[in-house]
Amino acid sequence: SPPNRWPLSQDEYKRYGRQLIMPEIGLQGQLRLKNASVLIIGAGGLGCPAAAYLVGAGVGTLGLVDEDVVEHSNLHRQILHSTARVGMSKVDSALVSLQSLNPNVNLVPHHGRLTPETAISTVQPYDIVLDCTDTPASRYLISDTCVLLGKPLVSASALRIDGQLMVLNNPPRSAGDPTGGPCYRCIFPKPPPPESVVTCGDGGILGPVVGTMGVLQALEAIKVLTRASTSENEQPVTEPPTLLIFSAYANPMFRSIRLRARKPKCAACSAHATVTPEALNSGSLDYVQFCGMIDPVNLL
Amino acid sequence: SPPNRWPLSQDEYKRYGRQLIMPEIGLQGQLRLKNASVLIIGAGGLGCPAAAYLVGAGVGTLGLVDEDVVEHSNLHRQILHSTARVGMSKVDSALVSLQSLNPNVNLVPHHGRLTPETAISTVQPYDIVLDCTDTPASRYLISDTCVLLGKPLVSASALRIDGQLMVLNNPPRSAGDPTGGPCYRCIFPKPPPPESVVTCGDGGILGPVVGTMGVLQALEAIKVLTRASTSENEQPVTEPPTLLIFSAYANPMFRSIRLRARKPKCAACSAHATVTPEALNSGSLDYVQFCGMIDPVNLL
Amino acid sequence: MSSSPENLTVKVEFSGGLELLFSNKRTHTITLPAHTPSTSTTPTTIRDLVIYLCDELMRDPRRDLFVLDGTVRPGILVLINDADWELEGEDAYEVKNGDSILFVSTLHGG
Amino acid sequence: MSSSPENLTVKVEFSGGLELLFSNKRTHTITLPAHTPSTSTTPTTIRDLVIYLCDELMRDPRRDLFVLDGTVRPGILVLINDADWELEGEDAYEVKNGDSILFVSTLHGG
Ligand SMILES: [Zn+2]
Ligand SMILES: [Zn+2]
Repeated sequence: SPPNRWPLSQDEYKRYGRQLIMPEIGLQGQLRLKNASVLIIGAGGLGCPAAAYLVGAGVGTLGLVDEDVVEHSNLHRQILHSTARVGMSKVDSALVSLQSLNPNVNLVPHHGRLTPETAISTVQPYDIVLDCTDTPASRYLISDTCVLLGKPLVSASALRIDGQLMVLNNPPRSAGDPTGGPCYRCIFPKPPPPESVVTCGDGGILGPVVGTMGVLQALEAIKVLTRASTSENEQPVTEPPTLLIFSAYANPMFRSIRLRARKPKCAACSAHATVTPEALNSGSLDYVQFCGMIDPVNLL
Repeated sequence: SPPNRWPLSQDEYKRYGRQLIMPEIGLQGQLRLKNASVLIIGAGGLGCPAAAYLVGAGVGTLGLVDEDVVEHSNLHRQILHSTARVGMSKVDSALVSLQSLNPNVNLVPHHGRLTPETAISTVQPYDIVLDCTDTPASRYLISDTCVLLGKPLVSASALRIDGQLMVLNNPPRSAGDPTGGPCYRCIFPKPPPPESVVTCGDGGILGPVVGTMGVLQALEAIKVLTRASTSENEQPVTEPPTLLIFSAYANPMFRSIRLRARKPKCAACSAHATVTPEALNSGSLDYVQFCGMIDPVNLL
Repeated sequence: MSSSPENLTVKVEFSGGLELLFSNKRTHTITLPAHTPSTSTTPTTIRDLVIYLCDELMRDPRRDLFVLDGTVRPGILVLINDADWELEGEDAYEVKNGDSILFVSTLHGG
Repeated sequence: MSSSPENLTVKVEFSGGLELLFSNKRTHTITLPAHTPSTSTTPTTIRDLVIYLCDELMRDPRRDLFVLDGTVRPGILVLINDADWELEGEDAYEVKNGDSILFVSTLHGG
């Protein structure tokens, strides 16, 4: 579309003024946010603060995926929900809060859980994905889908007093291109033994721990969406792949770890990839069995 | 009061179950939170997320101080407010959201700004203070008040893409006791020249940057309030004083810096302190003049 | 190599819940032989360190929450001096005196 | 002290907005004389480094946003190898080759 003389409305200049005036965002960055669509998978302890700050920042479209309903035990950390909305679907409850924070954002509810059969069609319309889920099976499914569709993925997790954050498939080059960023399978080729997997229900979770990781997911998404190309034809510069680990009672609380590049034999993002759109769509990839879970996959 | 067989209600066990089951909190920690009162000064970009996670965690009483009304330019980062509440006082607007998140918390509004004349009576009833303000004058006033009253202080700040966090006066021993934690004046004995002070209005602020610092303030407050004494008579173990610095585009994003102990000549917390309750109450300490500000002090 | 020291002292850290297997202590200072077996001239690798940790440091009987098939189980990242061990040769990396080795269990909660 | 190196190489970092005074670059590698004046045997201190930074590195004319009365202005914390400079002797600290010096401006926004 041709550049407008006033590409934002007066309300938008007022609302986003404090981030617009920073060189890291600027008018171009704000327009990139406005033209961007973000999919948040999981409307729980990570997804609530991530959604709040992305909607506040003015992304054009925000999609939200979750199958659960709000419970009392969510409310100490899932700050978009409320006591009166216990029993409502988490997606609908979150959308009430998000809509009242910023009515300019196009909010898209996705009720139900992401499955291999629905993953590609659900993720396809979005520019970037935030993994705010809580099982190994969903993490592999989301990463595979992002690799197949060429979407960057901001992945975070938290348990008890610890949190972790990675930006994966960044830049999101095609499978086999070693200059693309690593995917979840590059970092964790094999799933953990099921008996080693602890849920927030079993292990507990401190609210501000998962909250910090969720806010940082919003930050990383804003950084990816607003980064400037130095010229029209050039690729934007991306950070080297890093794992941020957070531990609330450690000193220092935060550490940054340099991660590997793409794995030459990765099942998802290498030239030898066995994860294909056909396999995913047909349901022949059974993530629950791959991860050896006995319980059904629950997105939190 | 004598220990109850069931010291929490069934609703509270459900609501706080995920944090109760962690050894770092436990039932004792949850009861400490329930018996605690927290004062948050500033209901802006830091105060909003800090209040949300402290109310979620179940502190007994939360007081909120602010003199401003909600503006459009606040909404990209001040996530307790809403578009419909533009024009309402920030304290009242925040209380609407906090009340709906957790009706068990006793919420106390303090309209208006903290002044030397009101500081002691306002802060007195609380166990811990969060400085979520945005001027040097308010930071010195709050720190002095916390030293005089023996309250630990969780101080954070943010501008553009940077954030900072310190836990001050921790442990909050009497002035002259070198085993107490340093105060704001120990770290910054002299205020910065006024022309070096940049506000969020002038410099801009990225929402998730100030959001991260606010959530971390809630975490530090929870850590201070729930820490266990190893025995009845022993002092709880406190962390050495640390400054956390955050920069959204740096690698690593977070760094922890060891800080000095109390300054032997500190004007507030040393044996030679000149900051007294009488001086504060009488208004003879002019923080605005001390900091050389021309504009009136605004809490954000 | 008579000039090499007999022992190595390394910092070993556990994160993401692994500390629960090691007396709930996050940071340990470990002194172990510079060669494995100690009478040989074969440098001690991360693989040897992991077995040493299982035998000497772990109090929890659930060894398979840390080691599987002779190496660190899937879902644990090993960081050598703050870098992913894949950048350093994985479990064949020869441990140096003063190294800092961090074991991080991946988390899944949200 | 003829055996001491002629020059020191140190990492200098700026944070909290100070980088705006130094070409908006956060991290600089600086090589400066080991003695000040360079013909003397007096070790170079942080005080000397600060003057060197003003003279050689700062492009912004607003020198008083960094230095006041011959030392770093109020509201700037100086960290020497990640520790508050007060723990190290403040501006009399003698700079060592390889040191990492961080200048952080205190922030007030919220
Ligand atoms: Zn891969
Ligand atoms: Zn002091």
